[in-house]
Amino acid sequence: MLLQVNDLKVEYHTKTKISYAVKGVSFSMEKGDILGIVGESGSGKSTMGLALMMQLPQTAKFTGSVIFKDRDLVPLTFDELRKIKGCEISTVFQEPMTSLNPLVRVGKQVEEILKIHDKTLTKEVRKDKVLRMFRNVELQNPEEVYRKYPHELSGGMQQRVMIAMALMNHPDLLIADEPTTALDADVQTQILELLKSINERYGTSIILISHDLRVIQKLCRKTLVMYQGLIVEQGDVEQIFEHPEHEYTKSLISALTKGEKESEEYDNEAMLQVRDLTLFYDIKPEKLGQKKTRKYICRDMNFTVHEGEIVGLVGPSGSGKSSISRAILGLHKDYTGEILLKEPNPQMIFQDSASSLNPGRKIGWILEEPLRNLRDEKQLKRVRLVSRVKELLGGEEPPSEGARLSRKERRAIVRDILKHVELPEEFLGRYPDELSGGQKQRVNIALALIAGSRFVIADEPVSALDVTIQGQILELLLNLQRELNLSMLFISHDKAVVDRMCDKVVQLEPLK
Amino acid sequence: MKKNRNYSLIIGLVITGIMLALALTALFWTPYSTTGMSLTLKFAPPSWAHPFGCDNYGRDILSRVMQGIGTTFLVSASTVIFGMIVGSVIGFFAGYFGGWFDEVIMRINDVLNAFPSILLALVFVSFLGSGLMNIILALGILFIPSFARIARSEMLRLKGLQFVQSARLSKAGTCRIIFAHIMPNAYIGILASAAVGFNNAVIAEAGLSFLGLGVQPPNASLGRMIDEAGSFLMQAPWYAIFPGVTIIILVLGVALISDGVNRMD
Amino acid sequence: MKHFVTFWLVIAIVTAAALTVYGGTSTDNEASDSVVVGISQDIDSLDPHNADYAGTREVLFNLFEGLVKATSDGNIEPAVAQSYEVAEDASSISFTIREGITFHDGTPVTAEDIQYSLERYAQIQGSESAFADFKELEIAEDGTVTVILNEPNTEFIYELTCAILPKANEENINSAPIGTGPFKFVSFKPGESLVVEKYENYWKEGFPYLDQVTFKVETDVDAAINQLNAGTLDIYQYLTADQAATLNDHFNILEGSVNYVQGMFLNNAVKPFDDVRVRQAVYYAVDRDLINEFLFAGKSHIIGTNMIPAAEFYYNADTETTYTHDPQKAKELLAEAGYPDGFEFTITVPNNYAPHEGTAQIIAESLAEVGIKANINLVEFNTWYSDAYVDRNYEATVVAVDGKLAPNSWFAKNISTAPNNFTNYSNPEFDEVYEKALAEIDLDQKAVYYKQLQQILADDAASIYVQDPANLVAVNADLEGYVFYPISAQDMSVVKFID
Amino acid sequence: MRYIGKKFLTLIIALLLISIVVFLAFSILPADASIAKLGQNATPERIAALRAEMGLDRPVLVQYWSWLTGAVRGDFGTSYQYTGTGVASLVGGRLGTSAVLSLISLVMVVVISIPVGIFGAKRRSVAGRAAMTTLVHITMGVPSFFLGILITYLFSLVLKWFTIGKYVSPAEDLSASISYLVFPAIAISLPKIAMTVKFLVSSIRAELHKDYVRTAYAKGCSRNGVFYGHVLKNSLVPVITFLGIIIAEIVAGSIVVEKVFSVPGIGLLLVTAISNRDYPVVEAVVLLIAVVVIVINFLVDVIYQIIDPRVKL
Repeated sequence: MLLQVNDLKVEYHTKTKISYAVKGVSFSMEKGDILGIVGESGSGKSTMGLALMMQLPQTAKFTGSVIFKDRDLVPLTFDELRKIKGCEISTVFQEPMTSLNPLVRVGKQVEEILKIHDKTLTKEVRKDKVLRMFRNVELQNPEEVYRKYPHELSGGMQQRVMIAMALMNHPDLLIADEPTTALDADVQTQILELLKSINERYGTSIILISHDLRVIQKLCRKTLVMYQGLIVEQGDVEQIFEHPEHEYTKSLISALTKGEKESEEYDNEAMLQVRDLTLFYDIKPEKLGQKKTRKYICRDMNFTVHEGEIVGLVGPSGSGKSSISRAILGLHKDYTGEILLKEPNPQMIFQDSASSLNPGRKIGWILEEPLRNLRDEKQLKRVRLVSRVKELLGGEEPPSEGARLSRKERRAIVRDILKHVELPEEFLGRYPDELSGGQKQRVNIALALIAGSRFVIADEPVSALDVTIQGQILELLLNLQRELNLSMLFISHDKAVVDRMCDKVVQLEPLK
Repeated sequence: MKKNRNYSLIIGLVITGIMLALALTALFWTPYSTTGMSLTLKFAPPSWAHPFGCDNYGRDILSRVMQGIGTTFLVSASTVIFGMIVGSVIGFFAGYFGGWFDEVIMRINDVLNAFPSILLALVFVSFLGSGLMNIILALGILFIPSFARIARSEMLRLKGLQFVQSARLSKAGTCRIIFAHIMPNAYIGILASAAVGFNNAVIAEAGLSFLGLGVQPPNASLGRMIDEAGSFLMQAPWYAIFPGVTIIILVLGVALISDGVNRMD
Repeated sequence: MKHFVTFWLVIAIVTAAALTVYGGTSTDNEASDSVVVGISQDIDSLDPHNADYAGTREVLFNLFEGLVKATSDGNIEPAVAQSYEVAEDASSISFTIREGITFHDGTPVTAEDIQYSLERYAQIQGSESAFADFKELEIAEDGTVTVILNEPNTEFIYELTCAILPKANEENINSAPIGTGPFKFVSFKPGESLVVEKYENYWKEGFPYLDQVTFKVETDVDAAINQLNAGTLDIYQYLTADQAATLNDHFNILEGSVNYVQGMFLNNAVKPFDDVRVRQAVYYAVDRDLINEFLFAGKSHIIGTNMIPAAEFYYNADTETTYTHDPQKAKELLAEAGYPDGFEFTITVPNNYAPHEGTAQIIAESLAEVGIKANINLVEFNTWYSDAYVDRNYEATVVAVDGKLAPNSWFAKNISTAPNNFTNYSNPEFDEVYEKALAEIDLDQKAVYYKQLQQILADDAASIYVQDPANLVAVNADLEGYVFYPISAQDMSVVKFID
Repeated sequence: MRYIGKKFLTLIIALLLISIVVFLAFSILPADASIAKLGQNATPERIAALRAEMGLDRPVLVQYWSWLTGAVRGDFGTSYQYTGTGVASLVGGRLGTSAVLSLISLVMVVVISIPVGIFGAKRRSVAGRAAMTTLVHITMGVPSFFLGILITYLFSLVLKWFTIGKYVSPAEDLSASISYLVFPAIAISLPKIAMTVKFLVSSIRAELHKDYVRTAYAKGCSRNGVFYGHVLKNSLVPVITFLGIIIAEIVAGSIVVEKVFSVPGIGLLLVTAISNRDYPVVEAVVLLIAVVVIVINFLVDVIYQIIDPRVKL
């Protein structure tokens, strides 16, 4: 028995309140096992990781026992724990970019873990050990990587260095807290392959913490499912996937396997036509007189979006998806080729809901903003028509004919759009940071539709959200699209989401 | 779990409150007339009748210090406000538009920063004359670069965020974007540096008065009092100490407030 | 990380070492008798003909001498000249050159040197100055020289105190000056110090006593006081009573006077000061004794007119009591002049001499008692000079006016047509008496006229003449013989160590 | 080094701007140097003669151009006030003093604020921290000239550790000069030390929350190992840029403090030169200070680039 945890409780005491992160958890793990811990944010999985490493912040109080190699870690002092950390238990964190000291060369940082635990080794021996471990984690030309600084490496390479560092003293247990979340899809699979081979080659038992069931499915044999600080289900991965018992696990699994959308053929009028579009940007010359260097983003793009159609734009990061959408919206001017768009006022639903809403303003004010700036005739008429303002105002006064919407009208339209995105009216008085990720994305959608635009670009609308909430938002988007006959350009790096949403898919390759 | 009240803010508010109260009462009442001279009281040491003692003209130092706080408050506050408003507007537009406009503004900023502030004030005051308004103008101009730099960096930070792009999509004009969208998020940073600016203004005004260019006699300024007291250190050390300590307390109060405010959000 | 720690350890040791090495005050062991005199104003030039600051003239008095030289009691004595004789019609003065007198470089003083010096001085001073009457110098075979004037001027002898320089030393006047004075030039650091040493064969037997004198520039009085206490300065002028009181007991405080007329000068062309009753009312309201007490602990000489008491022969002492501090009479005069509840005006004060500001504040305080509100506008000397003195746009100003040996210099500014009549004072009777005084040969009658002029100024209350400020000089107790002069001069040749 | 070229260009532009600003200020000033020189007994005729001699009667631009061409050749003309003395020699003489004074102040700021900052950051107890912040806030608020007066009173008049006014220039006797300048240096640097300590403490606190600290602990590092091995170097990086700003303030501080300790430095020369409208001296001193401050900021950038590999010039 490698690890035995019984009745672990963790509470965080902050100035204002006490929060219970882990409310009594027990499980055990055999040597050589790969155990998964899956759960959404706030389920307590990260706190579990920190607790196992005995690296909880000062504000945390914890009870229960963690028996590692038949020795309870809870009562150990800081110095006793130091002997175990990095030697018998090691960790790999989620953000490789920030987990390394930016001012020290990578090789030296990895060497430090050796120096701490074994003072007898000479410099050459240590360096040789590090280079051999770099090769084990499949890092090309380890000699060069040794001398590099963290910011000179790619995300994947940094994570490999972190793994190499963790394995230097051949620990018995490796705790990996969301090791692949911050990486690209293809790099993710490589890292998971690496962890699997390490487990087989060295017999290192691994605990993998992740919010993504697919990652757990790829690597772990057993898993725990955590929800609000408790283990709601545990057992073999296949067995849990076939027939989950707990309600929450069911919803997690169902969110994954949503079916494909039966794509209809659209041959009606084209809303957006993109003809051999070449995007580039010029780099300002350093010295006077030097020629401007031009960097290309994409070449000769051709696609059309018909009215009422959802077209998917898929490709790895850096393939120019966002630049294309900014060009269509008129925010990026450096391109050749043609962009024909019928809708004069295209809108966008942003990915990072945290910064897409003005933190200094209330939701009500944010939603009213597009209406305040509405000037042009045609659109005004359409907005009044589409939102059936007359009957919303209770039918007594006719909609004002003036060049701008009156305050009462604006209020009515905002209340109406809130109903569409299923948000309660009292949210108008709140600030963005008082809302959850999903609620903020609903406000973003409302913001895009309120001005009556019939063409919307959705740039990775759900990738920052938890799985269950992703489903709800995608559902909402589909309904609104059908109801308002919107034409949409849907950008994502996640094939499953695109298949579910789009009628037609445009595949993008990064320029060599 | 004791409620960890924000001590800096409370103490800071108390001190600054007392100082403000003293300055305001000085407008219409002081224990003795601030310019009343009396031969017998020349260099009178601190006593119950004159807690801060008397100066070389037998004038009550406590009354003059109270009036001095008023002058220093008036000068420093208006200097900071002037610098903040002008500096922020320049900083916002430089940050928002970027390009050569930003380059020029930043170059001027570097130049003004390269100058020791007292030196510029000396040049301004010597040709503007050393009246109260001129001091405020001269010092105000010195505070523009620091506020401009802060406003510009706030603008650069906020300009990149997506809510600015979505504001552009909703057809908001440039000025509307700057003042209606970006401004509400930027003023916190600017206000925090206003407190630091206030302290620098207090010390700069005192420095100017010390060099004989500050506020006009007979109304008292703390810096001038210290300058005059410098020659009587042996007979009347209290003449220099009380105004000096007052400046320190005044600055301490505002500094604690700014420290408290930063710790709050 | 190791190298980081050692880096600032080393620096800490260096600073600590510097701190411990402070050592006590190493008394500089002068071999010979050497004295350090603090001067409150920069020496702006070593050229005696070009020296414009009073502070510079005080110092150069020790290096250069004219045909005649001022004495401490305000008279004239021959210097480069052995003797002199003023012609009957006062249109020329003849001099015999002193036997064996030499310049500092040992070369004898020749008639050509005298001619060169007087012509150079006349050219620099220009046609407007008091030296304009100099026409030319006649050289006779027997070595005597005669100064020919353009028109008779009984007081031109006073102008001939201008320095006599060697013709050969023209180009290094500013770097290595040569004169006939008791001390000769050693070194000069602008804005810092001028060092001079004893000239062995100075024509006056037994003088000077001291071997070396260092004139150290110390514009800040507070710093000077600290240096006096610390022993780095031996002599320092222009102390106020409060400042003098802070000195330790190793100093004698000699009481002389600055020989300036200090007061509040009124712009007679500006309302309400164009009305003599208002000026008189202000004179009654001002308490001159209070000013004297506060600033100079009563040591200044209170005056009532534009003349200094040091010029005893011409000074009219009655003017001191023309006005007494009488607020009641002041109010009556104000009511009579149409200002029953007073008026408001601004006093412009240059900030180059502390007592000016003090006087202004005390006057403002005492005027407040009779309902007159006086604001004070402290300005830099240059701004005062161009705004107040040249352009005359001011209401009142507290400043000090100096004069030369020649008595007429004290009254020239009040002649209605004078270019530098910055108070716009004009009184035909005054102009008339002034002309008579200037032309009068007989000294006693000249004195009667000058005293009459002083009474007119007092009665007219042309300005509020307050005092000839006390000049408290701190002198090292080991020294004796320091003497005051009515003009800007610090004669170090008469000072010696008490042995 | 493309960066050096670009920075040098901005240096030249900045200097030109400064010289124009100062020149304009002086051409507007009411009284000019000739009046300042002649004092009370100047006659209009003599003023005109002196103005011609000084070249003040030439049109403004011509004056500026002749001064500029002279300055480029290192000849800053002669001082109006001290006739016959070259500005270069006048300013040169005083430069040594101010340079040593500013240098000592800077060394003091660096040597004292870093250990105190570390000591402050490591204080765990709330009382310890509160004491630190209050002490820092108080010292930050002390005006340099007031501190100067206190130091003079305490150390010179009472304790007699140094004799005020007995200043020896560094050329003659460096150690005596330094032991005198230490006291004005304290007056200048004490408030700056407080500011640097506060900045360093907040910088260290910020670094402690960073991810690489968590990794270091996970590696089994000791508390000191983490602090001195990782956190300190990272937290010192922003302090260097902060010191760049402090330098301009140190030079400013020295102007006021030189008056209190009667140190014949650049600051004192400048204050008198401005009131005497001694334009060439003011222009030379102002340019000198600007050059020194800009060059130091440039050095700070270079040091920044050496310490922090992420910054590419």
